[in-house]
Amino acid sequence: MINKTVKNAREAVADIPSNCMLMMGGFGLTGIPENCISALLERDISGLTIVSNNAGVDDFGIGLLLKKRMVKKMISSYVGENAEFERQLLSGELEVDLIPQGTLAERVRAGGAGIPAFFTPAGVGTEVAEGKESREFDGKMYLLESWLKADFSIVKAWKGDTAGNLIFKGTARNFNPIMATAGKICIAEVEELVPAGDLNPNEIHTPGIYVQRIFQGENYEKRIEQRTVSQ
Amino acid sequence: MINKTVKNAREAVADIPSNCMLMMGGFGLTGIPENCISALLERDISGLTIVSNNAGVDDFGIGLLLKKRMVKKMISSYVGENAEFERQLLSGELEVDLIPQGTLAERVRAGGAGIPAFFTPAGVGTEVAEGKESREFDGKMYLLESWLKADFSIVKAWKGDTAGNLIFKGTARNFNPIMATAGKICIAEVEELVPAGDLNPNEIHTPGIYVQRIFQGENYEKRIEQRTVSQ
Amino acid sequence: MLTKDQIAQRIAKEVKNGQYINLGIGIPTLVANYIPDQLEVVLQSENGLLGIGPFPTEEEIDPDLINAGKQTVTMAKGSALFNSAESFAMIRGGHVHLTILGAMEVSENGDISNWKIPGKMVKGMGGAMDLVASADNIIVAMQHCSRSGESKLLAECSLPITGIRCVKKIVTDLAVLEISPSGGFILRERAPGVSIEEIKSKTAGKMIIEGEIPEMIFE
Amino acid sequence: MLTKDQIAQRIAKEVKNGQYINLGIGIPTLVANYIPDQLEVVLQSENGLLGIGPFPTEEEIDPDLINAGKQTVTMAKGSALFNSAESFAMIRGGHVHLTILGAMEVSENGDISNWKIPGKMVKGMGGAMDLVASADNIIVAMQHCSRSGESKLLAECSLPITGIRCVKKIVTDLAVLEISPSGGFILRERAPGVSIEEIKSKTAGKMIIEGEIPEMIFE
Repeated sequence: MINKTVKNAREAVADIPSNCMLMMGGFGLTGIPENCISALLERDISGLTIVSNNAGVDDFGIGLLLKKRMVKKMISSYVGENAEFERQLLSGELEVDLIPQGTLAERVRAGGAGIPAFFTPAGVGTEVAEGKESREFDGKMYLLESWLKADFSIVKAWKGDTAGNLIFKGTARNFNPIMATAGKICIAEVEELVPAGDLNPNEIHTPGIYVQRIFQGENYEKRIEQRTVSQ
Repeated sequence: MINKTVKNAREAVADIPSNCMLMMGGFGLTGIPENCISALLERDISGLTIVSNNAGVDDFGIGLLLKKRMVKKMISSYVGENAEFERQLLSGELEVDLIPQGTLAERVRAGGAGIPAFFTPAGVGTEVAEGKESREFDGKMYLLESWLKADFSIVKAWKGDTAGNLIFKGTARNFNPIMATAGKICIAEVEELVPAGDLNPNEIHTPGIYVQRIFQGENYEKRIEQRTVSQ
Repeated sequence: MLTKDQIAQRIAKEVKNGQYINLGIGIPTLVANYIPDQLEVVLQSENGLLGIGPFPTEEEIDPDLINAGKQTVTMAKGSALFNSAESFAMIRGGHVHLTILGAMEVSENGDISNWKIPGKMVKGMGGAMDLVASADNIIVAMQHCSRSGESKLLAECSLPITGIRCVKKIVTDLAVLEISPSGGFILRERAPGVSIEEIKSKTAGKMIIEGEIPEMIFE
Repeated sequence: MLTKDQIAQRIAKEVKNGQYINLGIGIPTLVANYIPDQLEVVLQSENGLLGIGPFPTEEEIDPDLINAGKQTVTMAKGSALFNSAESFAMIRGGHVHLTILGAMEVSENGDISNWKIPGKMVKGMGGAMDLVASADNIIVAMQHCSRSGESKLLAECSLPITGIRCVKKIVTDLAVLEISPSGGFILRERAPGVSIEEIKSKTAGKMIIEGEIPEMIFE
């Protein structure tokens, strides 16, 4: 098996240039690539376009990249919970493309799957439809949406092996497996890295073919946004 | 959890009418719903349109349904290995729609996923492209293909639970998980049926939402087409 | 006038055995508390979980297990986990039967606005546009009027649209209303002590009143 | 003239470290036997396996584990299993770097025919149309001439096309040829003892001969 291991986050993100397009897995703060975000903060790059369902919070996740003015544009479905984000957006420093969450997920999947465009019902009759081709199938209207691809995709998994195979945990899976398929280079950070052959082939969520670099991350904070307990 | 259990194959296929459209999982003879095929053979129905990657062999799998003249049309990617099939095709008793395997898989996935049409590169410049819309994206040509849906989809899994969650084994997975999503009614036969809660939610290949009926099959023959061993 | 919990309680009566349901943030989340135990239903969370369980105890909390509102949750028996593309595949494909969500405005032909107020910070539509474009049955839970007293049931939505001709039923603090296929809010039930006249005066869109309009009953 | 095994052996030299490869039925399957041990490559089977291992022993045989040619196989260390939609997603998405397959005809602009002979029973294209429309590098393994002695390297394919402008290289029993981006078969190597004249006489399409044409070397 092909060995995809790199030493750490610093090595994994060392060649990410300014002004490139990145995808980052995660939903809210769950399943985000914490180690790679920290390593990116040490890099002197800017002008990034980031595809991510959310944009983190002020002092965690993608919010940290925003604070350091490394981001030119966010492509997301929901970007609340972030005062610095709002400030940059209103001042015109930051661009935002808002996309229905299912359309975002399907566009990313299409990017990895070689499907340049597809029809979806989400957004028909709304401002999302502006400028888009629409067509009726079986009496219902649909919009034509195009694939999304990135220069790099950065994902976080639970377990991984040296061949790049990944297993996610709980709802930390979210956008990670599809983004892994849509980056020219996919970087995966995992909580536990094992030798190829140690994972059950039947339980793998992301086949190693999609992953170019993998390393075992450390010190995961896994911050909780809405700590909700039963009474 | 919703209990999807039915008693056996006979009960599962009891209401499948003549002239309806069926999807059947499997690649070659691997992962085919042996029990449901046997139960269908006892039914007095005909005029079926079957979507299946292959058409079985003369005396096993879908070949048995063909022999009993229950099938009007096959939608497949590869249909060799079957003399009775060839006879019916040449005599005009049977219609066949041949579709590139990846297009077949993606059309079935689209049927389950609410995507009425998508662009794919397979078949550009070939007779598969005849009558289809084509379009260029990023300098490459693609064909517009539409979703495939069925009245019933019949799949075979390794393990399943009463909530309809399925786990497949080896390459017996193949078309089964996507076909499970594209039938109005999905019938799943499994080698081992366990109570809801006994399967690890992280290891499930087909979430129970797609499955309407499930039962534990018996006497699996699992015939091998090309028994190949190393010297 | 109904409390938020009573709105949720009334909506829970719409739930049928065997349904897969997506509950939006706010009042819709409360609906889960009122679904009768004898009904077998499964709650979907669009971030990748079928079978949302109760909120966790302090000991059970797992940061890798949240719902679409980013709240920590547990998994019910027989749950399944999946990625975001698969999640919206099951939503768009019509496998989720019922979507319950909040709204800022609903129009008499079933259009819904719930994602954007011009001039205010735009947070995004999240999964709402996919949900309303997909499920066969969409029920809105909301207050009948805005805080400033304006009706939220209109002839046409004034705010940017989330989806067109999709809402089937609305449960507010004052009434239960259905969208007529030919347009209009059909009044079905009144909140205890609320008159038809009051509902009429607070509904800006066309209201259809046919026969007796019973009061809701809460056990 | 090369044997089938020698064609496979020559093609194996085209394999690069770190590649994901799909091998078609027939001669392409034999290529696996000649890939040098020091190369780390992964073989994909379009029915849902990355990491095809050797054929099983009698004891290892598992009817639930076959390749796209329906042969029983084993899994290499670090394998992954997936469904058919995912399999062709990775093929169409360009993640499989190299496809090696057989052909009935190849044209001088890289068109390939390998799925249908008019008047004969049509078995179907299987995954071939997806494979040739997707991979960056497509190498054809075939005999230079048909059994009746007709050239299979033509100006234009006479049989129904499987894919257009996709073949990059052809290894036959007589020669290694590349498709020129501007059209034509560029002769790169001769089989041991086979003359340029013989290859020329058996190539119906335009052949391009530049400089010395070395004989292939087999260790």
